[in-house]
Amino acid sequence: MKPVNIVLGVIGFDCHSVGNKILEAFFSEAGCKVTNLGVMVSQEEFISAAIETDARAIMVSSLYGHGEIDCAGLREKCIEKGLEDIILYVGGNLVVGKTPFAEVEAKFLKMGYDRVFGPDCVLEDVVELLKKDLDTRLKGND
Amino acid sequence: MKPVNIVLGVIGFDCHSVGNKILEAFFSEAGCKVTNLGVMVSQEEFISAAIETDARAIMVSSLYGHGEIDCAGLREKCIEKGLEDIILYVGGNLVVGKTPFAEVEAKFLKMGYDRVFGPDCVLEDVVELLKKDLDTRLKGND
Amino acid sequence: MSSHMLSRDSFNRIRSEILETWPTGKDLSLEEGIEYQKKIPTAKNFAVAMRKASEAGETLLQPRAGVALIQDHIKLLQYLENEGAADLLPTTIDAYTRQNRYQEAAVGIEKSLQARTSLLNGFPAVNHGVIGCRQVTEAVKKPIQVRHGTPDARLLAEITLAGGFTSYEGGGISYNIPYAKKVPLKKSIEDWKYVDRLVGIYEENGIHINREPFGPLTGTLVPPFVSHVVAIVEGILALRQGVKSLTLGYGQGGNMFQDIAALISLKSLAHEFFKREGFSDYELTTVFHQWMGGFPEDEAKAFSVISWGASVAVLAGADKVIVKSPHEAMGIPTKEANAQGLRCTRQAVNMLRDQKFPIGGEHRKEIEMIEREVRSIMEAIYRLGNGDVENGVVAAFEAGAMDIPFAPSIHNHGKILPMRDNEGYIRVFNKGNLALDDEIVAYHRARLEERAKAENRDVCFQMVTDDIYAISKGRLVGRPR
Amino acid sequence: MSSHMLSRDSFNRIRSEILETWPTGKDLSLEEGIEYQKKIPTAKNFAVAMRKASEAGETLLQPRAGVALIQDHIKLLQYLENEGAADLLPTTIDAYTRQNRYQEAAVGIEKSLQARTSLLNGFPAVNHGVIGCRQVTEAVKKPIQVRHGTPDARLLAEITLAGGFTSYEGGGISYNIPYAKKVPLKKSIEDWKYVDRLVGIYEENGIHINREPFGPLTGTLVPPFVSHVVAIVEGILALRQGVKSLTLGYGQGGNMFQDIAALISLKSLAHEFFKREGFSDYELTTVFHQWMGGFPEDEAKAFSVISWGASVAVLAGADKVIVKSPHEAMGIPTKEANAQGLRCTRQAVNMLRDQKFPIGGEHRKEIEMIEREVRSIMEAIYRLGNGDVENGVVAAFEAGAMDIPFAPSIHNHGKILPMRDNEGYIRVFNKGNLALDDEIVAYHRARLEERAKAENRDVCFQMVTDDIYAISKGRLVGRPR
Ligand code: B12
Ligand code: B12
Repeated sequence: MKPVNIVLGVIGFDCHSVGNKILEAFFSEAGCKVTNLGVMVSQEEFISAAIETDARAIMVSSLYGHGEIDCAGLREKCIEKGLEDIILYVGGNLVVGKTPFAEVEAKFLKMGYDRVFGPDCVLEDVVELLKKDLDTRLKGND
Repeated sequence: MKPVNIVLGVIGFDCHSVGNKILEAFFSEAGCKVTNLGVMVSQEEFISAAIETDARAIMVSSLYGHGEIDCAGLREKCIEKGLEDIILYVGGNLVVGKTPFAEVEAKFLKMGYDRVFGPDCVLEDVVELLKKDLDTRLKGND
Repeated sequence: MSSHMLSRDSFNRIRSEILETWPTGKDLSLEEGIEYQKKIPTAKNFAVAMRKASEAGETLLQPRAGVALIQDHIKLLQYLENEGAADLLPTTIDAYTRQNRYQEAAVGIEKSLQARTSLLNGFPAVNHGVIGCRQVTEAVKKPIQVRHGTPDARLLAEITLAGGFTSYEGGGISYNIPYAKKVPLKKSIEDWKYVDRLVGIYEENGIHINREPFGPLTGTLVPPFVSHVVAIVEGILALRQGVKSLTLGYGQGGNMFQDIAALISLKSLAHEFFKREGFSDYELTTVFHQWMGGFPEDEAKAFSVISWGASVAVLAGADKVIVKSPHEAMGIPTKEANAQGLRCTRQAVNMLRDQKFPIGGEHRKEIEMIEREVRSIMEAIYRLGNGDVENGVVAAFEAGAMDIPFAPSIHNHGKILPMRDNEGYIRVFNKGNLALDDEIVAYHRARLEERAKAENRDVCFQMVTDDIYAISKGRLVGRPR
Repeated sequence: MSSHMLSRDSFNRIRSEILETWPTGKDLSLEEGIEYQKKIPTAKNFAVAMRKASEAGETLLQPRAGVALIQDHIKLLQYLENEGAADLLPTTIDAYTRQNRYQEAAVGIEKSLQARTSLLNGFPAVNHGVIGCRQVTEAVKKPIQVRHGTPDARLLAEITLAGGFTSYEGGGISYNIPYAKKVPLKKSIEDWKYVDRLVGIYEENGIHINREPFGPLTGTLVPPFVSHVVAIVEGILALRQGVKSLTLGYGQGGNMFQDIAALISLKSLAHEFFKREGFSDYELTTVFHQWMGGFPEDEAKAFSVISWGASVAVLAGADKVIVKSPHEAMGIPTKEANAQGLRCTRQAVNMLRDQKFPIGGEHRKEIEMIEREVRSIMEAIYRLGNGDVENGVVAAFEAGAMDIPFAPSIHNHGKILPMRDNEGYIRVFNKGNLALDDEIVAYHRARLEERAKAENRDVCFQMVTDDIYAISKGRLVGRPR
């Protein structure tokens, strides 16, 4: 993968920092230039960081259950700020309570996220998907 | 309870002896005269023992799962041998596999057992029911 | 009865008789069985798997499972090796076959076909014959064993070994006293001599077959020394017939320290007596059975019992653990429940495999206690048998010098009453005629008095009943209600 | 910042400010709260329950639970005390309230009403106010505690104590470093001084309120000495403000021997430092948290982790165990799943409660190791604070002499890297600036080299990652894949 800028962070008032540290290490290893905003990141902070670093993708984590509230509207705000093309991934324990993944996925796809991941996702697969999505966007831009 | 003769045993080729020993101790304590045939008792042995001891009730155990096969026909054989009035109780893990108790109960009631008990039955309650059933039969005989 | 290796002549004479007892035995060729076994890949050999586990310090997982029909049984086993990740597979035999009631088993197969579900509590291997067994053993990837409870298991052994099974559970005592009512011990031991000799013949032909005496007996408050004596005696009898791969078993008692002491002493005591009998060419491994008594009905609680058993198995260094399911209290588990038991166990085994359990002084004492108890009974057996274990053990059961608690057999005295002490160790409350010296008995008594004092009641029979129900009612020691 | 008891004047000044921060705080009367608490029956007092458990050698069970709406929350708690047989109840506070975002919490309540299910991850006690809290605490029979993760928990404390809760979790370090990003440690410690003083005032008025510093911190590979130091420091700070009932916590590490050593040393070390600070009039109890790191998704495996945690809690002699559910890896548990966790735990606790764990020589060594580590850091804290713990701990975090692994706070150095040794003990791989003497560090390193050798790789960062995933992937030590 060509070095690509991505922004990473845990949204809302979520303090779960372990997965975030692992994601940073993993995506860096995989060749991304990672801007890790850490935990407790607002939608605004994600967007400014993406603009500043000219990022191609934002990786949103939400573990603590408030994902449904915290993640809504990010796509719209991105478009507003001119990030029409940015890839939005979201992952973690996205809703309150054990819920069939298909339901969760549908909910977040509808919110405008490109891909949705459960806590059990295999990071190697995520990188593959990211490469694919980056390629598609590039072609789309041609 | 007035001393009443009962016959106890584990039907078929079932070797589970622990519950049987406990039932013997319990019913004796509760004032029954218990003829305990132990494990691996055939229908014929139950009936002869009941006739010999002039028993008012037969307590059949089946733990090992073949209850459905082993217990069928006992009521008919009792009637054949002149034990029209005898009380038949059956208890244990009566069928193969975890099954809702209502289903199991229906099956064995249909076979002609007066009462059906799961492995979790409270023995104190069983004695109460036995007293009640003995009373009813007595009155019925008047 | 003789305490030597069964001669080939006697073997052949018996063989021709027993093969006649059911059509599937007819024309069974031992040679063809041996040739067939030679083609089974080493990775599927049970004896090899046990040895390797022991060398690597691993604990292998094995469930129990068996249903009436071949295709269903195959699906069940494949599910357990794929979804359950079992290391070793079983084929549990139904209770009619165990009593040689092949006719009833046939009815069970018939009714199961009609009901579209198994009405038998196991796989009727004799009825399905060698061809049926081979369908099963060929359909799985893992080593596979016959698990049953058959006093006369000769035909079953002939058919299943020719059918590709590479391990066979049971023994002349452990598959009689807890499993039968009227079979004389002399007879079952004689019949198992045949089974062991059959395994010996396979061994002589280069086929490694694992043999596993059934450790837990009645599964109910069995003091370690009782099951150890049976395991050691059956081990000796098996080795005499040429068995080479032996797995001795022990059923979880519930107190962790006693259980660990039991498993450690089982191995050292077995070596001690095998050596005394002049054996040195054998492979000895151990198996730990998760709680074999009454289970709690609630599945969350059952999981706890399963996990605890798995933990102790690993801490005790067992080479294999036999796994229960969350359905245990209710009925034969579905394949899903069985796999849940396996996954719960796997988690515990893997979390604990690297943790070393150092044996301290307190603990050493319990090991020595078990050693004394076992030696005390074994000496009585040798004495009663004029130096011969086989004659001795029969005489010991007759005299009650050896006695198994709560067993159904009329050939067992049934006078021994076990009970838990204040910490949950299984002790002897009533020794009956058990050949235990007075010092040992006094020690047990003292420990029981401790409990009685703590519970403010006398040592009494009610305690035994309370102890029997304890685990299923959610604790270890049956305290007054 | 001062290391003395907050004066009543300062307390009152702060009080009037913080009560203004949300409408439900307005006009809150401390006197009325105290009067209300006086009417709560002793059987529902948390501090009393903890003391009694400790005296009787029992281990009490407590789940975590909290939902957005009052009625649902009551139903949940009643279910846990009836179906789950919990000994102690929680009220887990939602994450908006924890960050004092009462406006967001209000939105969460609104959305939960609409969705007819809780969209908040806890009970927003501030929004529900004293009246709401009293509805909850009056609806249950068991002692009930506030469990949260709030750096500034002053308003929450005022409302919940007046609302009838008799125990309050948290502390200035343990509810900041693992739970917040930018809150200065000085500030959170100062704010918790207020909370402790509030509890002290209740105590002075005859109301016994239990305080529980949060033991597990980030729940991820926390070496015992790290959480012990936090627990001891927070204990001292609480005692200074007049707290009398203290429960110190520890989160399961995974190696049974290290965990038992940790719980034993936690108590003795706490007494040692409390004495050094001149305290003698307090009740000290302990709480053991079942595995606080990533759980396996499979419920059968999760049950195994739960049961194992329960077992170690009992063997370690914890007075309380915090219970997880089989849903842990996925989401906030349903009430049914939560009760399953309780029943699984109860079974383990009851099976093990009578079993005594003798501490052998090997084991004694680990206890001494933890003692050395804790004393080493505590000395640094005293040194950096010129004899004062409060100033010292702030300075120690600033200097990295004290450091919590994987924490989100920017006021934590985050240089320390823990890792499991070959037997699963948590050791320090990279000590950062941690105030550990060279001998200790060398010992840790040697144990890690053992593992590296066994795994045929160098001691490396990958091991840390492997260890983080290990339990959720079904083992303890993250061996190479
Ligand atoms: C110990 C045990 C054994 C021991 C028995 C030793 C012995 N000789 O007693 C051994 C290991 C030998 C054994 C063998 C087998 N067992 Co078994 N065994 C158990 C176990 C774990 C406990 C039984 C026990 O002793 N409970 C304690 C006593 C006090 O309770 P109880 O027996 O249930 O009896 C009480 C009640 O049922 C009730 N009750 C019983 N009868 C009656 C009658 C009346 C009228 C009334 C009112 C009440 C009543 O009152 C009793 C006293 O409280 C149970 C599972 C469990 N319960 O946890 C399986 C279980 C009974 N066994 C089972 C099976 C299948 C077998 C085998 C066929 C092997 C196999 N395929 O797995 C063989 C049997 C071979 C044969 N020929 O019978 C199954 C039965 C399955 C089913 N029904 O679907 C069970 C349920 C396990 C399982 N889930 O698979 N077993
Ligand atoms: C450790 C832990 C804590 C620690 C966190 C310490 C810290 N600062 O990190 C403490 C104890 C402090 C804590 C607190 C809380 N926690 Co917590 N916690 C956990 C726990 C046990 C493990 C999390 C963890 O570290 N996992 C290991 C890492 C490596 O995995 P991960 O976080 O899942 O991240 C991976 C994947 O999710 C994925 N991923 C994550 N994000 C993204 C994004 C993208 C784009 C992709 C591709 C992948 C991806 O990749 C990551 C790396 O592999 C989980 C349950 C579990 N998983 O077992 C609960 C859990 C996450 N916590 C939970 C809750 C609710 C809380 C609290 C609100 C308290 C409460 N009410 O119970 C507070 C949070 C307060 C706050 N302000 O945030 C809930 C969330 C419930 C829900 N969603 O329904 C969980 C699921 C537990 C539960 N079942 O109730 N927690």
